[in-house]
Amino acid sequence: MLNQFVTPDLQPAAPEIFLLIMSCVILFADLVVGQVQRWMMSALTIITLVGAAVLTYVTMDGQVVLTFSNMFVDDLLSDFLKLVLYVAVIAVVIYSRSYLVARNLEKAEFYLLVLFSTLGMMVMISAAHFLTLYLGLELLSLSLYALVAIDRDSARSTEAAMKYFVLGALASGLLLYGMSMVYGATGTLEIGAVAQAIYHGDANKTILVFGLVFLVAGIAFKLGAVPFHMWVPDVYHGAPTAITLFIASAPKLAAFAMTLRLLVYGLFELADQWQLMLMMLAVLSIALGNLAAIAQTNLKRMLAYSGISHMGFMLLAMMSGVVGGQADPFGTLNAYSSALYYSVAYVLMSLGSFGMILLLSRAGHEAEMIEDFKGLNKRNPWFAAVMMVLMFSMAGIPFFIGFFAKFSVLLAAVKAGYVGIAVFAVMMSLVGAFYYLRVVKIMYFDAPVDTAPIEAPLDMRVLLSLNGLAVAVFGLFPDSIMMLCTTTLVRSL
Amino acid sequence: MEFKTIIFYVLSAVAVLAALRVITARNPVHAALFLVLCFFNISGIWLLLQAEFLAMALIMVYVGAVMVLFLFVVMMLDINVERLRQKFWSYLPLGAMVGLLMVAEMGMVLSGKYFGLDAMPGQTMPADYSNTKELGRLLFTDYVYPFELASVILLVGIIAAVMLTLRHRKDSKHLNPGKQIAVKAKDRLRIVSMPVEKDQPAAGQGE
Amino acid sequence: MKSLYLIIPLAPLFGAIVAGLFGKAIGRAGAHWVTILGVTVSLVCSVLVFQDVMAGNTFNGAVYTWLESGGLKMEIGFLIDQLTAVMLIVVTFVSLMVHIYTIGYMAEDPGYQRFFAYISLFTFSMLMLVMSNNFVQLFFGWEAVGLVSYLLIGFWYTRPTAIYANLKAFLVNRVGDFGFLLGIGLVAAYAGSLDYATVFGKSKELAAMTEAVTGWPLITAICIGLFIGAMGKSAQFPLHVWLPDSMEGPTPISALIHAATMVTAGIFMVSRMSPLFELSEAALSFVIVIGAITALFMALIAIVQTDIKRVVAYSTLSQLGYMTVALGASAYSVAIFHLMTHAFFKAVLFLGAGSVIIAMHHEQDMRRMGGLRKYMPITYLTVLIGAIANAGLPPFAGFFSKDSIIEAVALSHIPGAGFAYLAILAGVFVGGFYSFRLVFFAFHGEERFRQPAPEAHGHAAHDDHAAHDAHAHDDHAAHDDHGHHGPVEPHESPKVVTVPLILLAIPAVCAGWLIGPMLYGGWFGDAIFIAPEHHGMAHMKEEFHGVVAMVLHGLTSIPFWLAVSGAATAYFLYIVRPELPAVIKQKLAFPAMILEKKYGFDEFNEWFFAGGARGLGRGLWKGGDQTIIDGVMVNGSAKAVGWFAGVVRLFQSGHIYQYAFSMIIGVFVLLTLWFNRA
Amino acid sequence: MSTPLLSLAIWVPIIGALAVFAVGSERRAAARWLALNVALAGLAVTLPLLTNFDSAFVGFQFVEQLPWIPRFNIQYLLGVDGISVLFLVLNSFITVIVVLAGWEVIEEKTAQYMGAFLMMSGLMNGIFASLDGVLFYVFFEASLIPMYIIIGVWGGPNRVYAAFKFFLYTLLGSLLMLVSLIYLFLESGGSFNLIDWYMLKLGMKPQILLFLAFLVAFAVKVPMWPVHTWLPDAHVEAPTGGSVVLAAIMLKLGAYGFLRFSMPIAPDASHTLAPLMIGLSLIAVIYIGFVALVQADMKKLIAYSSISHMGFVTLGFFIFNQLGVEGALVQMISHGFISAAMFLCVGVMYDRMHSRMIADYGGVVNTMPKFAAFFLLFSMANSGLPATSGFVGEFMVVLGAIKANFWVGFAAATTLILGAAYTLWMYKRVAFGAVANHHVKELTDINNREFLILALLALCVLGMGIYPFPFTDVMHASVDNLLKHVAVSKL
Amino acid sequence: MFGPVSLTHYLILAAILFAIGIVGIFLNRKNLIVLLMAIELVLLAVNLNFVAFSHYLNDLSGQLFVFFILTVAAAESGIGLAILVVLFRNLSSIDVDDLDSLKG
Repeated sequence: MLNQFVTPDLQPAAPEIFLLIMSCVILFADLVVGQVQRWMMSALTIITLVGAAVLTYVTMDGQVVLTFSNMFVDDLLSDFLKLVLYVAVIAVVIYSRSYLVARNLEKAEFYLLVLFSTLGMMVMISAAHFLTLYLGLELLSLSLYALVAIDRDSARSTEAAMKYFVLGALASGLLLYGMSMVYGATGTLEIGAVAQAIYHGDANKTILVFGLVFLVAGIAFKLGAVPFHMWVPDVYHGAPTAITLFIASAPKLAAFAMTLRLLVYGLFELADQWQLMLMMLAVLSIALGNLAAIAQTNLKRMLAYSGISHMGFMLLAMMSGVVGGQADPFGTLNAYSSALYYSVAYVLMSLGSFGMILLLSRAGHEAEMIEDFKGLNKRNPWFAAVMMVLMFSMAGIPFFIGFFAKFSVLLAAVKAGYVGIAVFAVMMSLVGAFYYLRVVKIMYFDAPVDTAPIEAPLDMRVLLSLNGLAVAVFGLFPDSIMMLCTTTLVRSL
Repeated sequence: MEFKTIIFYVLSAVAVLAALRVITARNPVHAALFLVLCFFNISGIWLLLQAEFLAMALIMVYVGAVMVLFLFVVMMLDINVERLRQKFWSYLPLGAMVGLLMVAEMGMVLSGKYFGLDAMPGQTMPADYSNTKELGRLLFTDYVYPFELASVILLVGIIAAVMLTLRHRKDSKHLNPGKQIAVKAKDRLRIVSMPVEKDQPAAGQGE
Repeated sequence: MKSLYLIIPLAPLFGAIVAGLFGKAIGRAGAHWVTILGVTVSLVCSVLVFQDVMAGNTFNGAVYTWLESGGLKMEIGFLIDQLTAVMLIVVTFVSLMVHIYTIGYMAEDPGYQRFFAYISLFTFSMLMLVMSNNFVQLFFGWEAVGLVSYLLIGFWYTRPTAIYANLKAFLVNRVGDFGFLLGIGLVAAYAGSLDYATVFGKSKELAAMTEAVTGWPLITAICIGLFIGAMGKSAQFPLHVWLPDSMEGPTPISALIHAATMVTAGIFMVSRMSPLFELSEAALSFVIVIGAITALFMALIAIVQTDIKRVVAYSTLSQLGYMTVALGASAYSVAIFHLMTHAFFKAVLFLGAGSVIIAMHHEQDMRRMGGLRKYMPITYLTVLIGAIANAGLPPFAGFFSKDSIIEAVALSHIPGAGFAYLAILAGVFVGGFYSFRLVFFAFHGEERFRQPAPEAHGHAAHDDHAAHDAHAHDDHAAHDDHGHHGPVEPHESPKVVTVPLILLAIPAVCAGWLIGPMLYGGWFGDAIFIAPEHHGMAHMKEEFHGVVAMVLHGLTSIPFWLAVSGAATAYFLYIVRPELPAVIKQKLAFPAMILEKKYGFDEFNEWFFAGGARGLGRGLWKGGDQTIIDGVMVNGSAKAVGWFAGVVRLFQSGHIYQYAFSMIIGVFVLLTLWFNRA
Repeated sequence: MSTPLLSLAIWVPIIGALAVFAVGSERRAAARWLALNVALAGLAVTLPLLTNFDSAFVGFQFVEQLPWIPRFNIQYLLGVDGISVLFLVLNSFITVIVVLAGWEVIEEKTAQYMGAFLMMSGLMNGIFASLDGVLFYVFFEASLIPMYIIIGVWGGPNRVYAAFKFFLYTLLGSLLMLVSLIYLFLESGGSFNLIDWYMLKLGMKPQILLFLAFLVAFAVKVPMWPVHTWLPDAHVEAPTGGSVVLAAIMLKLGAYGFLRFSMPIAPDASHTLAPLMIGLSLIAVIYIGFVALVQADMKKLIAYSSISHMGFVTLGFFIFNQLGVEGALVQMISHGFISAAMFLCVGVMYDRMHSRMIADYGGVVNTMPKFAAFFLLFSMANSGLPATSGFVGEFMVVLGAIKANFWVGFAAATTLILGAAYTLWMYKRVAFGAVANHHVKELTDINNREFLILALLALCVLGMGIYPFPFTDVMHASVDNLLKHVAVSKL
Repeated sequence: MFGPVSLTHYLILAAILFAIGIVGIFLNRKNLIVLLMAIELVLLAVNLNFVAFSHYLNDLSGQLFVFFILTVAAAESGIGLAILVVLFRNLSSIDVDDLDSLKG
């Protein structure tokens, strides 16, 4: 019996393994280093991530490799997403440090939890099995719950953590219920096998669709799509900004991967069903996200709502993959690669925007109100320009990356025949433009109230500048990433 | 009605009632205890389904560890029980309606003959079949990856819980593991070289 | 020869540019020398051209292509024929006289150089207008003279009345130009060209067409459109309202622009367009009726005016009416002839009036004059000549032209000719009356200038209009003076004023003697086309037996006696019984008031057009733009979005159970929808 | 490959703008001298476009083609024809003027001010030179950003409202255009090339929808009634330079879009909806004319007059004859000079008195004679006096309109009266009369810099009025080709 | 209905528990701990589903899944209770209604 077992191929999971080992190293290092030399923690974290990136890059061969009894998949998509993920997490670590130090929150646990949640996301990205997907998700979520509450003396943070926790647990319950139904209908938990089973018609459609509803609910929660979005503003708002930065960026990649793995890899045969569900979610998200954002005075909350609408756009692409039950090579591929591109673009913009809040924050001052950006142009023209670029990019104004993200999504939607929805979406993004413009207005048109000089470590300044530049440069030359997204998907689907 | 059916219905009825009490109990301690009751019954149902190991695990892990943790917390926090019941009844109709509707809808789907599994009366395993052994075998072979992940999740749980709740009180006595590890022999142990022979002191001084 | 043609308009333009842009550098003398030189060159060339044309050398050619589009080639070019040649002489001669006169008149004005620049610019514009061989250039000249007129009326820009008058003049002219442009547009649309020769060549075809959309006979539409332009420029009823107000400009301007040249542009234009007008009976009727109304009713207003310049102004209106009537009667050459004679005698009258005004220290009210004859004999004499000519008494210039008009109208058979005939006959009487009223009132009788101000000074409007003419630099002082003029001692004007007066008086007497060659000698050659069925002119030619015969015949005709009786009435009322006018005015209060109110046109325009436009604008702005578009549509939708955002926010109550509920409802709705689908 | 003139025209100002930003506002003199040099360089690189332009050639010239986003077959495709070439030069010229106009006046954030204008200049050149739908769109929208900043930062008291209104209004239009572009891309089998789109057969319904979507985009930009209300606000609040660029160039973008997109892509819809377009244009001419009459704020008045004049442009396009279209184009260029000059004139007064209200002025001619002369010239040009450029376009359009339909021409010609009425009435109240108050009394006449700017524009206005032939000569072949194309049904 | 116990019975029992858990979450307005317990109920229902399917499909992976869910749920409870304790320290209350400082 046992002799049938073959030791799994560990190589595809090398980055995960490396990350885990390094996490343990950091855990121990914390004991040794103590309070004094915390910078080593962040350095080690970055080294870990860079190492993982190197490993990922080195092992990237474009082949679809399954290992761990078909529970783990290593394909180009996972490698690409992981690489973006590392970049995002590195940025998070660098942006957060001074903020955390100023608030005495820079504990080793922060880095550990960030690394563990990164691991969770990597697991999700590489999941080929419902179980690994679930475990990855939980690893991510549990770390995030704890991170949100990291400022344990802040009522706001703990409240946010509690809300996130309760709702997150409910969402996993929903997701699990959906998985159980799919399991019941197909008799397997392997995503590939599920797809096969449905393809061969072994499974009952009714039960599948029944389960699908719960799966979509779980996915929507993670993405923060209406009406499963309620946690987003409160958590973004309540969490310390450094944590918000993290929650708002990297997990979107994992959520995208989850969506893709579950719906496209597993339940592609049901695309006509879940596309309609996603359509509802997308339309609601775009509308509500943009409308609610207008009324916000807190920048974090505003960005949260804007994130909801962005996820709506991402879903818009996801729902455009299949027309009339037929997968059209160009359209389908374009839709999913647009969604991928949109996610990547969003992560880039989100990092920058929250990074700006961190940049302006200092001990005893959270620069999270829109008002806090007053007259930034006077205080620091360069970062005002960076923030402006980010805001216009989010609003989807060219020449920034956000425009091409929106463009490709709209193209996918129109291609799928959803002209009406595309028009609706652009009208709503007009509403959206209003609140982004308001931020620019505050920075440029108003006189500064807070005239304290901006103190931020050099690495953060440089990285934030690069972040802004990337948003602009990838807007001028969007093709590289677009092509990457497409190639990735071609080789992975 | 065969015996198994009767057992099922009894267990189910108690489980459902206990579950209802969990969410309606006035006192959180009672709620926790009802939850324990519910778990026990479900554990019984799992035995009907020949999942012996899980049934045991549910009792041990959940009832033994998790629910006790709940009880600890409930008792630890000084909660005003009376206040907790206000306005409960006004929301009940809505909650009950949504709940019933949901059950009805789910029931309609689930009671349909969609699965095609009802034809199979469930697998009856041979008497020497060990559910635990089978699970164990799979767990450490095919499921080694999730197994490792579970361990990481538990690690996260530990780290998180410690991070959130551990407070260093000034007057508390605690050990610093870092210091402990960093201890070097020469810090603790002073080797004093002592001459084997010692000079003869003046007589009578050592007394 | 072409370069000669070019020199004619460009010489004054050069003068204008030099005086205008470098006025400070060249000084006052420099300014008047350079402009006078320019106009003189122009005059000399005009004379040369005139001789050349008389020798039969007409010219029609382009200078450069201005624009080409949609198959329409628009060129700047010259058409030099008899009509042009006559106009050239008139324009350059009068202009030169005015230039010279200005040296004296404006001697103390700070805007001296500017003034010369303007009048030279005007000369240039007018020359471009008359020399044009196409509609575009015509329109250019047309508007350019309007512009200069605008500038000159508002020359004393600090005076509220002046800048009111110039705006009014421009806008009323624009109303005319509106029609003019439509006429040109129709020509371009249907003839496919804007070149006179081409268009006239197609006139027969045009006459057969109807306008595609409106169904109007095309040629009539074109002609009426063009004539509306002429109505604006030549101040025909009801677009005449600007001309009296334009007397706010310095007197030389009134003489040059508002009597002799610019206002006759319309007359010239219609004559130029005779090949078109001749083909439309309806248009001619329209022309003759409008002309007749103007001729009579404007003359009536002149009776009650007391401002010396305004009398002349209304007289001008009336005379323009005569010219128009002549046009309507297909007597184009007569109209041009009258235009020419009128240019001379009206210039005399205006400059004479100006001379009086100088002498009176800028008093224009005739009630404060009287008995000036002995103080300023030269002026008196020239004004008298002008008045006689104006009244149309033989053998002065006005007689020949006016008589010919009456004759032509009598012979015309188009609808409206009968009315026109009666109107202009009545006009002759009135003309005689007001011309001599002016002479008697100002130069004869009691010397009223030593008396204190009469009651009329209380009339605000008149005060404003009559206010201090020249010496704007001393504006405030003049204001203070006003109404407290001390006794003035009138004296004859200097030579620069009197010499042009004399020079102009000569043609005012003798220009009429050219009637033979001009009207009946085939002077105009092909420049004027008369349809064979309009045989009035041909008939008159048969009747014409030389100047002397005409004068003798004139003495026996009705118009002569009407004019004489008009003069006699004036003599009676202002010399014999000077107290009578007041009595009559009291007796006939209502008609007098109508006349003094000038039929209420100004009030009506101010109320209806100006007020209406402002009201409409305000309504559209406040109601349309601000309330409906901005208020409801733009800000309204913004508000709606904002309100909606507020509502959406309420859902985010902060309570976990509500959040959970929203999730459950989401699942529930999806479940239900898909349950029903399945 | 020969010199990429069009690329230079686009990128020289943009890169120059970045350099100006880099210089920073602390070094004010350096920033503005650099800006001037960049602007001049920008103008210099557009001049060869004119001299090397082959006006007999039908089609696009100076074409540059590079793949940009191969993923969607989006190209960096530039080219100009007789319709667009003049606008590049005009734009670059106006940029020089604007830089000069802001020379001393802008005391705060000078480098940003100059840089923003240079940036916009490059972007707008991009719009006129783009032959790829997405490239066009990208430039079209990106140009909103600097303008938003310009209005918002250097604008008047109500600048925030104006800037938002400007941005959102125009964004509203362009977003619908984006959907249309995508639709066309898909219909044409994967091309964003305009020329491919011209050849594309389309049914009536799609054509109508496309036309309407483009209409919203371009109508807002033109602006046509009833989506015009952003313009007066934007103009009033914008700094002088902003108003100048807005009026002189930005408004032209919309009108240009009609020629580049709406008409050739949806010719049948254009014909079907021409009455609508003509109706809206005439409303703009007449309605707005009346509204302009009662404005108390000079800038608002000129803004309304711009709307009215742009009404002429759209009118000219949709009467579908050469006179109309060329007249409209001439009108666009001429309006570029005149509106720029008018706003500069107001700016000159505003710099001295800090008021734009007509009522605060009176008798300016007494204290500022040179200025008043220029102002009068431009006022006259604004009311369409012959021998100024303002006349040429109006004349051609009216002729064209009468050719198409007498009543349309009739209605259009009312501008002759209305235009003169509101412009000259304003002039009368501002410039003429006795010195109204002690502020006016203390006014100083224009300095050499202002004189230079106004004189340059005056030369343009007069030159174009006296000899417009070269302007139309450039257009003939292209306009002719366009009209021929539009005459052929795509159904 | 009262026939031999079939898959459906188990599933419906699970559905009832699931619904009770969910209703418990939004019905409970006062006590956060009960909320956590309701979540346990939901997970229990899911587990029941898996076990039942596993039994009827004769496939152990369902049971293994339950095994992991139990593990995760334990960790989750630990973190949840930790957060609860921290929250109580900050607010001196675990009243659900008091958790409303973040809204809008």
